[in-house]
Amino acid sequence: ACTSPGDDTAETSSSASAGSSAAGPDVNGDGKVIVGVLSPGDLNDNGYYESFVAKAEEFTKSKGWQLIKVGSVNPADALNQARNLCRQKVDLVALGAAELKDAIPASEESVCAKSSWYVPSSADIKQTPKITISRDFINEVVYATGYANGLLMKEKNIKKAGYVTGPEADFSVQAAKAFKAGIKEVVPDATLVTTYTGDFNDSGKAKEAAQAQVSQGVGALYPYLGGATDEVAKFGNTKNLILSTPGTDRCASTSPKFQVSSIFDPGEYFAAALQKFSDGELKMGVAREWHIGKDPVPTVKICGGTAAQNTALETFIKNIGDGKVDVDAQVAKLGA
Amino acid sequence: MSEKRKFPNVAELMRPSGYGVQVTLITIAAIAVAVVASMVLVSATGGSPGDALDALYTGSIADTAAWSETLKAATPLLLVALGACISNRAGVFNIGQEGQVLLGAAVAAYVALHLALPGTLVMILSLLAGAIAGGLWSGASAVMHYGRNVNIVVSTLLMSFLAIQVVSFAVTVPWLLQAPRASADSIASSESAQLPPSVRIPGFGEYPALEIGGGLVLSIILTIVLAVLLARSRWGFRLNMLGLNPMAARHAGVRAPFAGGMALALSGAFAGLAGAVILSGQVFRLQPALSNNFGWDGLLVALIARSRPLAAVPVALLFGAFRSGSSFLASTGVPNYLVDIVQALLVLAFVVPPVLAKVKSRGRAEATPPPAEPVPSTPTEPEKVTA
Amino acid sequence: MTDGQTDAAPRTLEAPALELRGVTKCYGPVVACDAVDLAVHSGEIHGLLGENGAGKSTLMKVLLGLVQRDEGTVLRHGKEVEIPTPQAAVTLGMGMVHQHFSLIEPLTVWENVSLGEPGRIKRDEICDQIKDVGSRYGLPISPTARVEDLSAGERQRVEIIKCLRRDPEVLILDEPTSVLTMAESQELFEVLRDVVNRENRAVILISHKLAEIMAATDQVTVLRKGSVAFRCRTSATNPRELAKQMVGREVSLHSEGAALGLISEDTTPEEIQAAAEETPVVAPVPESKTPALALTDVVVKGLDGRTLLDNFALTVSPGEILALYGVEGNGQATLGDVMSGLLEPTSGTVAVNGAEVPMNKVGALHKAGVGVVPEDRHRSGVVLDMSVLDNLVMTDLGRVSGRFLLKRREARKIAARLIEQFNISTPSMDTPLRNLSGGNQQRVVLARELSTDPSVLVAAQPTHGLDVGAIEDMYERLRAAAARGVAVLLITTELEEVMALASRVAVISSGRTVGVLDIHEATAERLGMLVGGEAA
Amino acid sequence: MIGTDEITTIVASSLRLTAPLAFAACGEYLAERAGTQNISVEGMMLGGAFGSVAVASATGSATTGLLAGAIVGLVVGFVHGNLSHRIQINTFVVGLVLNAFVLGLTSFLIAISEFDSNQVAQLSIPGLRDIPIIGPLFEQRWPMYLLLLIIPLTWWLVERSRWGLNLRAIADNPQAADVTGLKVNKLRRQALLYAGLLSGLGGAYLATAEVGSFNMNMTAGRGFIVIAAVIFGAWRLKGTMIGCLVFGFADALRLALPALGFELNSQLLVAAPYLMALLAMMLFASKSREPRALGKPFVRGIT
Ligand SMILES: Nc1ncnc2c1ncn2[C@@H]1O[C@H](COP(=O)(O)OP(=O)(O)OP(=O)(O)O)[C@@H](O)[C@H]1O
Ligand SMILES: Nc1ncnc2c1ncn2[C@@H]1O[C@H](COP(=O)(O)OP(=O)(O)OP(=O)(O)O)[C@@H](O)[C@H]1O
Ligand SMILES: [Mg+2]
Ligand SMILES: [Mg+2]
Repeated sequence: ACTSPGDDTAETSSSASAGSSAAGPDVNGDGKVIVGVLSPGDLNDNGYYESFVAKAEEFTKSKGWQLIKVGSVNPADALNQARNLCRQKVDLVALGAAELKDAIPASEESVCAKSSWYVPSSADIKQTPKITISRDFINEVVYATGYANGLLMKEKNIKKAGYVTGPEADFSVQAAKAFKAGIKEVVPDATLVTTYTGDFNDSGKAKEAAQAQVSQGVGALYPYLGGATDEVAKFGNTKNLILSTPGTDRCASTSPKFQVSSIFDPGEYFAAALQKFSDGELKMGVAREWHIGKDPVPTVKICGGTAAQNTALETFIKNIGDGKVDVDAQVAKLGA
Repeated sequence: MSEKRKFPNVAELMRPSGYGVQVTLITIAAIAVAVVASMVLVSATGGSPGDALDALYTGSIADTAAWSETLKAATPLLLVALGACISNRAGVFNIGQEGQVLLGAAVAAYVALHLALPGTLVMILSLLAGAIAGGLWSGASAVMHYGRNVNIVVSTLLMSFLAIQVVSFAVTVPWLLQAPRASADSIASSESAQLPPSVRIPGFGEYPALEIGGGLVLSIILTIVLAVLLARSRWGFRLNMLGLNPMAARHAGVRAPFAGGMALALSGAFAGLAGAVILSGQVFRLQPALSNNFGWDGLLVALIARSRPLAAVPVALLFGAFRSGSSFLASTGVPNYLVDIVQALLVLAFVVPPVLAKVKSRGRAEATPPPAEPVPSTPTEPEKVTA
Repeated sequence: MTDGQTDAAPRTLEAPALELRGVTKCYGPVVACDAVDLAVHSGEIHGLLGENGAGKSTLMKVLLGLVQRDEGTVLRHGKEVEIPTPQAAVTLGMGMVHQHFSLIEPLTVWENVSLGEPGRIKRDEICDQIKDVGSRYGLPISPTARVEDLSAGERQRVEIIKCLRRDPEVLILDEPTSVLTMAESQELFEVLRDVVNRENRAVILISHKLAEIMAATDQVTVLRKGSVAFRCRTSATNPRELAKQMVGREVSLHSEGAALGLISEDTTPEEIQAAAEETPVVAPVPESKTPALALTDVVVKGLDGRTLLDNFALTVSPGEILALYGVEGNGQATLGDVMSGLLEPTSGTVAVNGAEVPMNKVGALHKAGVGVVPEDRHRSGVVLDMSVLDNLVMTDLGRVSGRFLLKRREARKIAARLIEQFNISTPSMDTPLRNLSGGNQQRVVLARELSTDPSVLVAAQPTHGLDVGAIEDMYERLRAAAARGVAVLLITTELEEVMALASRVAVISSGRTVGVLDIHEATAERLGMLVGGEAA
Repeated sequence: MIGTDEITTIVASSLRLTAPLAFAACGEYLAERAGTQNISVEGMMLGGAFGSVAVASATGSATTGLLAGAIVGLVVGFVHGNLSHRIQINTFVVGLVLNAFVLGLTSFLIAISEFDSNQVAQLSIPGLRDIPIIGPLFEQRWPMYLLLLIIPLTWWLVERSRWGLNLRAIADNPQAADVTGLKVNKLRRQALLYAGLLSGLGGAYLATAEVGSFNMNMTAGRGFIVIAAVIFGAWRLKGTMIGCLVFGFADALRLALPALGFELNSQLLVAAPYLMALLAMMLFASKSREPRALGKPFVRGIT
């Protein structure tokens, strides 16, 4: 339902007004280019949040720009933090995740008049003329992740998978459903055990949850976590579990080792936006949508999968991208 | 002999020439140590102290925008601190403000989002509701204490964690506080809907010009009222008596369960009000992390101000400045947690010297009981005997 | 101090077991001990006499290493010694029974006895020793009992055993009899006599009770304002002389004499009668009137369930001073707390002028017209960190405030009047009460409590910790209050105070009134028996 | 529905969740028996966790890390002791400030450092570990077995040693103990050192034995649960340990039940320990067991 027709760089223009475009990256014309990043998460989480600033760092360094990164921003404090970035004369304000959406009103204020805005969104953030939105569809990628897990589970004849996450919030509940639906596409009689520890970063508790799941015969585990991901994954390695990453490509990592990389890395989307920004083509008032199977990211990889597995997964992803699968309907049907 | 017996005269020591100057000097020295220690930490970890200080300055007081942020942060700090002044004076040590702030905000949000009345009325009612919620929450600790002898420090602390869980739960339940989904297929986030502009606290000035929120005005008014009441009213007198000598207070007709319980509830009410002010003056929606350490820091403000409302104003400003300044630290590469370290050290810098001076003067007159401080004495209560 | 040289004691040739030379100790500006010389020989009980605050306890604390002296030397058997810690004092063979109990209630007897010693705990050894010492001196006690379950007398035994077990050569007792009944005191002195005669130890007995010193000691040294005023063989002096030395001038028998213990157990009623005639006699009690204060069947239970007051009953008429006499720990403190409104009785009624007071309401007693001078003023009488002014008005804020705000000017007027009336010496009315001397603090309390025209005044140990001048003043004011028609309930442990002030005396024992006597029928003997719980 | 396997799982999980609490609770218990209501235990644990990971990463030895964690806790205890029992700052104020300080410092340091993860070895006792239900007792990270030493040691120290007798005395009547020649504040400082050592060890255990790395604020309120456990246990070691087990068990249930196929509302279960502690305080915390001078400063001459 979320797919929209168009080429692979589809940009839906805001109906409100025509997008303003900037001449170059030095939006405010002060001779320097400064990129400011606000992230709600821990910038050293080895995962989702870190990837965003890591990409930004890499890009700005290559261009010789300055980067201001503020981590662990309290959503309640987002507006202030965004204003503060503007006061530090950044040319681009980038939000690391949609949780910080309350910062957006600052884009309308005079302090931020000379800054461009980049906002990632999987939820519904209202398009305004002052921001560019980068939208992905988490159901699609987690569904595909489930499918990849399903393939591996089938190979090992595993019927039970686990999912450990932090607080029981709508998005984590949704992700669980999508994951389950994906698995069931391959292993129809598979079951999913879901544990909410209450805290994305409490490794102690997350590990206990994982251990309990393992003791109940779970053969695949999705640590849908923040700072606690690695410790759970390392534990999973000792039990030879099928592990998936929550957002980043970590097929190269050896400790911990993941079997599936679920890549919905916000850094990838941001890198693309930065490239446009550098070229002076980043338009405000528009949204860029990222669909699995249509864009290079998001995507899902099986680390060291067999040819058959890879093909199956690729086909599956392509089908989603082509709109042959109604992801939301499938998730609603199989994930319940 | 009694008339002529010489006691070490504390009043003498308190005069600017003696005790006061000594305390001031040690305090300045202690602040210097706190700042230097933090800066040493910065440079030891590869940062530049000069840049860090500059960032703190620019972020907090360099221009009107900075001042706006500072004042905004100082508002809830001051409100929480005022409440802490009340409970500390009464000798009941409330340390659960963090939860009370959050709970106050939650109830205020509920009222603001669910009442269909004219906007201003709703705003006032939601502020009141926040205060009442905070008051009831800390009042529960008072009931546990006076009814079942449960230690106040520990129970307010535990109640605080409980509040955080309750609110985290409430924002995931649509019929309580969770914002409705924008559309059927979108994800509902764990927070409330935004307050409509009509029920927000109005303010003066528009950012980046100097912005003075209605909450700030309210808290300044409350500061003055509270300062007068504590110094001049029967209630303030009785409260002081209760804090300084609960037995004598009881003899003088102060009902500890009532007066102390009331003080505890009031301190919670101020914290709850602070939460409501954060909600309807700054954040506009309930989020599980809305309290954002304002409760803890507000308590520290009261400690530095030695439970005096007027003294809490500059301290709250200082802490507010740290908050607004901290977000500028990021550009220097120094983690903004530096500010938490500095704040903790500063509390010590303010709390240690008077005690140190006291100890030194005790060294001269070995066991002369030192003057009690307005800082919370350990909660003592009259011995209770079963009825 | 020429009369100090009337020392006719035959000196033994050997050096004294313990000798102090020029010991001085100051607490800030307070000189607690001023160049004190003292020699104590083995085989004798040495009395150390002095009024409150004379420095007796401080001197002993110096000996025990609890306080470091500023100047002077301490010698044991002629050899100079240093006493930096209490442990050092123990090693030097000195042991002390403290003025206030130094026992930890939740611990057992044996644990208390071994407290403060170094080394491993040898439970069985200690228990055996306790039984040993107990049987040797006639102080039976169960080593495994918890101290909180023991009576005052038993606790005193524990203290003494604790001290004796360490086999001290010099045994110091600081006002050991203040919590004991007369019989228990007698028992104690026998033990001490035994210790001295049989085992050739030295004992220092501290007291400000003349009778006790006369009865139990061989030598006596009088301290006055920190320095030695007089020393003598006990047999060569008399109470009047000692009293004079203690106070520094002649004392009249009645008021000050009472405070000093001049009226002792063997004072005859005639003497009291004679003494009473020196001062205005208390107005006769009008029989017909309803009592100003009536307590009926008051029961108070402690937290641990112990009965502190047991069907306690008492009436006080307007204009009389009724003394409630008894030994510490028998419920007087509890009664004081009840009358201060700090404790709510489990059952029973308190009526003032015939009207029952709702005891569950805080402040009701005060409203009903009961003024209280509490036993421990620092605990419940005053707020040390508030000003004199605040302390003078704090129980009756209604007088000095409107609905909400205080009327400072009004308060100042009242305070100024009271300060003047009650002769309170303070730099200003804004001085923190902490800075006043004990006597003046007590005057503040009395002034405040009398300023509201109470119909009942409860004075609990009103002269504790006061010096002679202040005591005299207090007595005058209590009498004056009674003369004005106030019903005065004097709660006291001092027989002398009873004799000096009361028109009737009630005796409390184990939380009950065991007898009410007219002062003319009250002999020391009868009171003593009542106090001990026997019918008189 | 629930068979021995499931029970075994929960037992094992309970043990692991209890152990960090139990270490710290032994320390907190001793401090409270000496009269200090030590709320900086959270800071001690967090500092211990950080210290252990930092040192384990630097030396490559998790065991050294464990030791270092204990020492960091000890240092926090030392500071607390000197601030509140030497210069007499209100102990709760000291606790609050120390918690804030340690949280700030560890967050600051972790933001600018990278640590390798290290975990101490598992020690399992062949044979015994296969016993149903209690098997997990014999398959633990080895520092867990330290508890078997520390619990009786703590009991012995408090109830049997000279030092413990002194501590109990100063917790109940510091004035009298002082007259008897005990150095009240010194003893309380010593007790805080012990509390710091064990709380630091508890944090270090969490970081290097259970988790293997450090996250910001990784103790996440466990210190406060420890305080609750001591109250829950009415100031007796046995009760305190039962309290830790109950809280550990509650967490284990919460985390394990979903795996066992039970749907439950986890959000409210997170609050369970706090609720239980509050209830326990209301029901069992009989005043008579509480050390009488708990939380009250001692100054000679003031009663
Ligand atoms: N710790 C202290 N700090 C300051 N002054 C003190 C201290 N202890 C005693 N004093 C003062 O020293 C003087 C002597 O006190 P001390 O306790 O020795 O008297 P005492 O003769 O034992 O009196 P009492 O009969 O009341 O026990 C008093 O003026 C007292 O107020
Ligand atoms: N063999 C022993 N050696 C040293 N001390 C001992 C010995 N036996 C008992 N005690 C002491 O006696 C006291 C009472 O011991 P017990 O074991 O009965 O504890 P308790 O106070 O009854 O505790 P509870 O009632 O809480 O179980 C303890 O405080 C302990 O110090
Ligand atoms: Mg620029
Ligand atoms: Mg004395």
